[in-house]
Amino acid sequence: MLLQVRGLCKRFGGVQAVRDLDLDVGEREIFGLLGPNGSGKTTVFNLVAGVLPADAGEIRFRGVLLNALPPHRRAALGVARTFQLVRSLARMTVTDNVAVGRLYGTSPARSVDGARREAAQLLDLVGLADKAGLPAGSLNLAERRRLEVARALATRPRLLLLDEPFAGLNADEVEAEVRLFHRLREEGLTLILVEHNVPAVRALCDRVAFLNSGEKIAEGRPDDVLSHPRVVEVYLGRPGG
Amino acid sequence: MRPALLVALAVLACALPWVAGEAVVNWGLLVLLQVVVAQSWNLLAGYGGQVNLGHAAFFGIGALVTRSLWMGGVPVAAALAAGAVAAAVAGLGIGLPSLRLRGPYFAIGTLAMSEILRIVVATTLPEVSALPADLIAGYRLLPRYYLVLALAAVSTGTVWLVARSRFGMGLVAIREDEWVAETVGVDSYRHKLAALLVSAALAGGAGGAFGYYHLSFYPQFAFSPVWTFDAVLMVFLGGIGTVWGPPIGAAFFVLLREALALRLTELHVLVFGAVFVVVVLALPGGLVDLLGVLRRVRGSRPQPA
Amino acid sequence: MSVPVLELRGVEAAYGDAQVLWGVDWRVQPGEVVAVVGPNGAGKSTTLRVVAGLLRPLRGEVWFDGTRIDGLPADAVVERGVALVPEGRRLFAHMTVLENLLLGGYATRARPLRRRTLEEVFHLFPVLGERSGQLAGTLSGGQQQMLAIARALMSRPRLLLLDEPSLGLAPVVVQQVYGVVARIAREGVTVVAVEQNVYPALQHAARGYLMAHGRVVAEGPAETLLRTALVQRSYVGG
Amino acid sequence: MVRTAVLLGLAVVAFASGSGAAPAGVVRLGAVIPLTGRFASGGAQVRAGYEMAVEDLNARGGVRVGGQQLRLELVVVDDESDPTKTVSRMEALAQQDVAVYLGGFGSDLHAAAAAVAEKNRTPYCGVAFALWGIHQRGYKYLFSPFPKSPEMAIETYRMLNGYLLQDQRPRRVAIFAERTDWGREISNLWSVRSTEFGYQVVFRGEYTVGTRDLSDLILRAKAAGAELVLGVPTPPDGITLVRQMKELDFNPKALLLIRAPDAPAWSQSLGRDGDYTLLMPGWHPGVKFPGAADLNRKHQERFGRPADVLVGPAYACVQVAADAVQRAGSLDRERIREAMASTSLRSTVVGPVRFRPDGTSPVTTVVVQWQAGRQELVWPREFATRPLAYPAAPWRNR
Amino acid sequence: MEVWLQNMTFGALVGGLYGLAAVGLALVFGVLRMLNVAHGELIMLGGYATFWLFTLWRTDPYVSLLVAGPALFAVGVALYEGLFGRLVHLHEESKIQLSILIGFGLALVLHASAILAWTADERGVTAAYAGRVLRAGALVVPITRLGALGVAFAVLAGLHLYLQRTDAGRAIRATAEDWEAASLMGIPVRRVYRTAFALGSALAGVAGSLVAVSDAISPAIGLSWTLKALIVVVLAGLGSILGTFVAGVLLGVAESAAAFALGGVFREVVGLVLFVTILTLRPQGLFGRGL
Repeated sequence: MLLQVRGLCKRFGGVQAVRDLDLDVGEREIFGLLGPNGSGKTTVFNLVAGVLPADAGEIRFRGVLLNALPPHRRAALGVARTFQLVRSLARMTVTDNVAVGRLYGTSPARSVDGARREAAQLLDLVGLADKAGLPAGSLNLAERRRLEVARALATRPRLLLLDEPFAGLNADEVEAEVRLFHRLREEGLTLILVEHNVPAVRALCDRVAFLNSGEKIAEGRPDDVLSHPRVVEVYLGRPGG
Repeated sequence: MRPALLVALAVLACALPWVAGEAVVNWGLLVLLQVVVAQSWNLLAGYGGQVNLGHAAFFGIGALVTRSLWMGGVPVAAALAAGAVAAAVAGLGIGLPSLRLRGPYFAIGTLAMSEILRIVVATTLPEVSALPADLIAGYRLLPRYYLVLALAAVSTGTVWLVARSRFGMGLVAIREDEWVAETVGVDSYRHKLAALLVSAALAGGAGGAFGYYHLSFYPQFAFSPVWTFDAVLMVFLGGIGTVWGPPIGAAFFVLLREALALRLTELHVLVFGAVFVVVVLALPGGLVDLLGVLRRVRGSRPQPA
Repeated sequence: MSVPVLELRGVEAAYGDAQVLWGVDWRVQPGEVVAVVGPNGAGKSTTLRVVAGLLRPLRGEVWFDGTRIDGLPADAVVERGVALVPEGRRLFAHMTVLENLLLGGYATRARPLRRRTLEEVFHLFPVLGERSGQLAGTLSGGQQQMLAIARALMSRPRLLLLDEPSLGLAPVVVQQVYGVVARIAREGVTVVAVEQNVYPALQHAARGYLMAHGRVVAEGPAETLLRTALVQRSYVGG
Repeated sequence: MVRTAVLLGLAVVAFASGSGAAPAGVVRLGAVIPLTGRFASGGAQVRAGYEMAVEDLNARGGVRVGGQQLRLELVVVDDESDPTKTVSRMEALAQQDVAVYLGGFGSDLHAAAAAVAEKNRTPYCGVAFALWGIHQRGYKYLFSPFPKSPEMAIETYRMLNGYLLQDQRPRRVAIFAERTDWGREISNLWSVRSTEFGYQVVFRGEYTVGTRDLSDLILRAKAAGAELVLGVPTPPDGITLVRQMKELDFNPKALLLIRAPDAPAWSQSLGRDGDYTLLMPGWHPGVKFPGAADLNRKHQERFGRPADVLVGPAYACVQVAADAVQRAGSLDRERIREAMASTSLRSTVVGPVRFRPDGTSPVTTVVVQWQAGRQELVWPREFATRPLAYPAAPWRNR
Repeated sequence: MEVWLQNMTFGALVGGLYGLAAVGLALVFGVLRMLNVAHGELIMLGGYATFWLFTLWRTDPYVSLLVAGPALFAVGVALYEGLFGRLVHLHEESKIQLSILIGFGLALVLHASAILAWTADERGVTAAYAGRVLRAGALVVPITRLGALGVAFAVLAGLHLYLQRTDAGRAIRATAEDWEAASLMGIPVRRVYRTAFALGSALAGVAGSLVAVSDAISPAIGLSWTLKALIVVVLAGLGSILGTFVAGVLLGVAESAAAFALGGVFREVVGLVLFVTILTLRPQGLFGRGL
């Protein structure tokens, strides 16, 4: 198993955001985390990426216990992420946003110039090559989402956590992203994504887990989970939505 | 900045003592000293995004240690190095707790710590630190000037290098968004601490040079928050997070003030304040923008037929 | 046709150097519920910001109820009877529900009637009455959206602009929100709702605009527009 | 943009066109004085003294150097109460052929300035600082016709014993020392000298300059039964001290504060509570030295009151400098220094002036007292404009 | 024990002034996101207003508050229209930066002008009743200082009520939280900015009057008051008017206790150490809700 989560708990004040969660994600898997707003999906990401400390439970990545490691150490081990509300380094250029990732992460580039060259290739991959010299703050939302993916990829991760990668994208853009994620998996990456976009999840994920109020209520193949009666009840509100 | 211009400036700076009188060299020294203080502050604030309002503490420690050692007979180079190291150690002492604070809390927290240091120094060392008559008899401005010139070059070079390095990219990433920086693998705490240490060491060097330069001052004076505030003003005025903004800001700040002081006995502070406000409103991006403006004006001028 | 309550003629707008609207034309008749749909970056929210006075257009005209309002500051637009429920709701999180509502009725034209409006709003949203002393930031997402709409109603608008009212809400809650919108419309308030998700918006609107790349690319009855949108494959439905 | 470029251009031009060497026929005196910042109130008095002295001397034909009558020219530069600026501005003056430096105000600034003068081998005449320690560093160019701490400490007790019978004297002494080198110096001297005049220091407390609450010192001194309070507060600290003494109902028989009550604003700020306060400002317009009456008259014309207490010593500084230049017979700074060291003036506005090897001068140390809102000279007795008012009335009876 | 109590009482009285000096700064920063480093100079102007009213017409210093406050309100309006208002359209970081620079220049201009206008002498106002005390057992409470504390408290309570209970006050709070949303409520944001800036200045004026009564004023006092106010603002944390006042009082008490226990020279050190300690334990300040 690449990522192994056992008995994970997180509480904010009086709210139990994640409750006794177990997850297993294998190498080169694309795994989806579903659930209504406030079900704890993003909190799981924050716990795995290390920006929040867990109250209880274990997170193991390739057998290494992550719990006590700060986020940058996890990044060096190969955990990368994007953010639900996109966060770009606004006053750095698009190239440098990616180059930073290349200079840190699992196998850092030797020089800044080298990192920038490699960044240019990644920008090609996500289709931002023509914006390379602009400050990241001037991009629109969809472009910034792609920039985030490029930046995460630049760290040469083994596990990529994608927080609502399709939010705000149109059909063509979603399709392009889906193709990109398939390609990344072929190159050996494991992906975990939090997503509302049901068709995209169906098209992309090997397995999904469904969270409600911090608890996992279903896990399995997307079609099975999405037709699970409790899932239908809490999430879709009406059948076939 | 254009290399030719840079070389011209360097030649001018090196030749200054041979073409100008003592007073002009003295102004040059003050400008360069402020360049070091401003650059060292700029490194942490402009690149790392950490507004340190306790910078004077490092300057003061550098001045205190260097001067005590030097007046005690240690060669000035060694004393200066000791001063810079002492300032860096103080940076560690101040940085370890305070770098966990964010934004304005870091700013005011560091201000408070440097004020603590200033009051302690004022209390324990109230005696003036004046050079004895025999040292004054052998005092020469020239080595002081070149020392400060070298420090200004080193500090500006450091900022230039940092701006182009992996370390600098990491720092800027932290400035822009610390969470993001962490998640791509930047150890933000160590980066900030390293930047703080370099910043402190440079400020300590500046303080050491001040201790070597000044004939007679009260030790607490080198800890005055005014050193910090001047640095902040010069960096903001010149252009924060740029390599050339702080030197331009320092030159403008020091020279305009001195020029006015010699010409307008009563009104110079008033006029300086007013000119300062006008310049800030006219160039909100910093004096460094003026370089761009001049370049554009030159570029757009029609060529004579 | 009668005088439109809102009319945009060739509106162009930019953020800094980047132009995002390239000649937008809208005509909204009194009492209509109009949906504006389109992918992200189409300029829907920007158009609303122009109407509300948060952004000054580069070119073009905005007419409200027969007077030109482009270039007026936001507070003056509110005084004329236009209320915007902004994207992300933008509640005053550290203030109570009641305070948020009172601020909604800050406009001079609404203030004398504030007590009465408040009663009406509490009638429309009973949950807000129950929680009037609670800090707005502690409400649930759906309640926050209700409060945002209620706050806008406090200014007694004749035109209500909604920016992404269903964003981030579970489908059940979206139904509730649009139920309220329908009731508001029945009271005679004209409603323009901007949505990325075609279904909820077009289900509840009679007519709509489809925008893309800073322009209106299609307009018409909701049914037709829904098909157009799907044919143009601008969406994968939610 | 254009406006800014023009402004910057003007600044550069203004800077480049620096005023150069002194014109012929002029003896230039350079004074770096705090006119802004925390020492500005003292600086203003010093400046007035210099200006009036230069006017008077020029009206009498200036100074005679090598058979030529030269006019005195005073160049005043503000140092903003900042010792780094003192240094740079003194260097700028050095470039302008200054024959003699005149000092500013405040020991920080004097310390910096005296060292620059020493380095530039230019005689420096400064008043308005009582710090004795600075004279013990072997400086050759530093001269100060102003009473120093050792004299002040002795005269404090001499004055009391001169006025009061054995059984009236305020024997129990409290010293409130500000934490500065001067505060320490004089508080040690007050302690050391107390026993030989029959006094006992019952409380010594230190505080930092600029404090807003001195109640801890006052309460302790009161508890120790102090009858005489001595201190060297800055003006704001002095005002705070008097107010809090009143509030805490601490009524020593005598209160002597050096520096804070010097300013005419003292009684304006404190009203009757400022009365009875003793001070040792270094000079008083009531002294009957030659020229003092004249100075008072002119000061009255210009400022509406007799000369302030620092105006006299500053005036004397110019007298000393002019005399030294005249005797040197040249504008050579070394020769002026030699001449100044051998000064023997019998008639300045501060009385006879000659210098000891350390640059201090045995000038008359006066004690002044605020009485009915006026500064009255009470010591030495032969000049006294009023006798000592003692004991101080309790606060509530004023 | 009584001496301790006496000492603490003095500390609290001084601290009330710290709190009042800080509130104006906090209000301006909270609403406009501008740091007016010339705040201390505005305090100085308030002090001179009271001083001259007292000197020329024997106006009671507590009455002169009614002049100093409105006068500084007008000064605030002028400063906003002439200088600070030009920054409101900038984004937050530039706004803070440029407001510091403008405040610095302004502080120099005000300092130099004050010297030209009124000389650099230290001044104070001593009313006929100054120095009188109330007694509670062995404890003495000077009435001028008690009055200062009372006025400070009354002004702040009034401000608190204004901000909590009136439409104009709520508009200020709403603007502080989200100016764009506020403008969508029909709140004229620029007018609110101007009002808030002028209110901050008026509070400085009132503080200045009280400084003239219980402390001393001179053209040079600005920086030290700005620094003190800054520390109190951060100690309290943003977002609470009364919290700022309480933090000021606490700082005053802590300083006095320190001075008494450890000697006068440690007064400010202990205040600062306390400050740093609280900051590391509670980074959002004593009463703040974080930034």
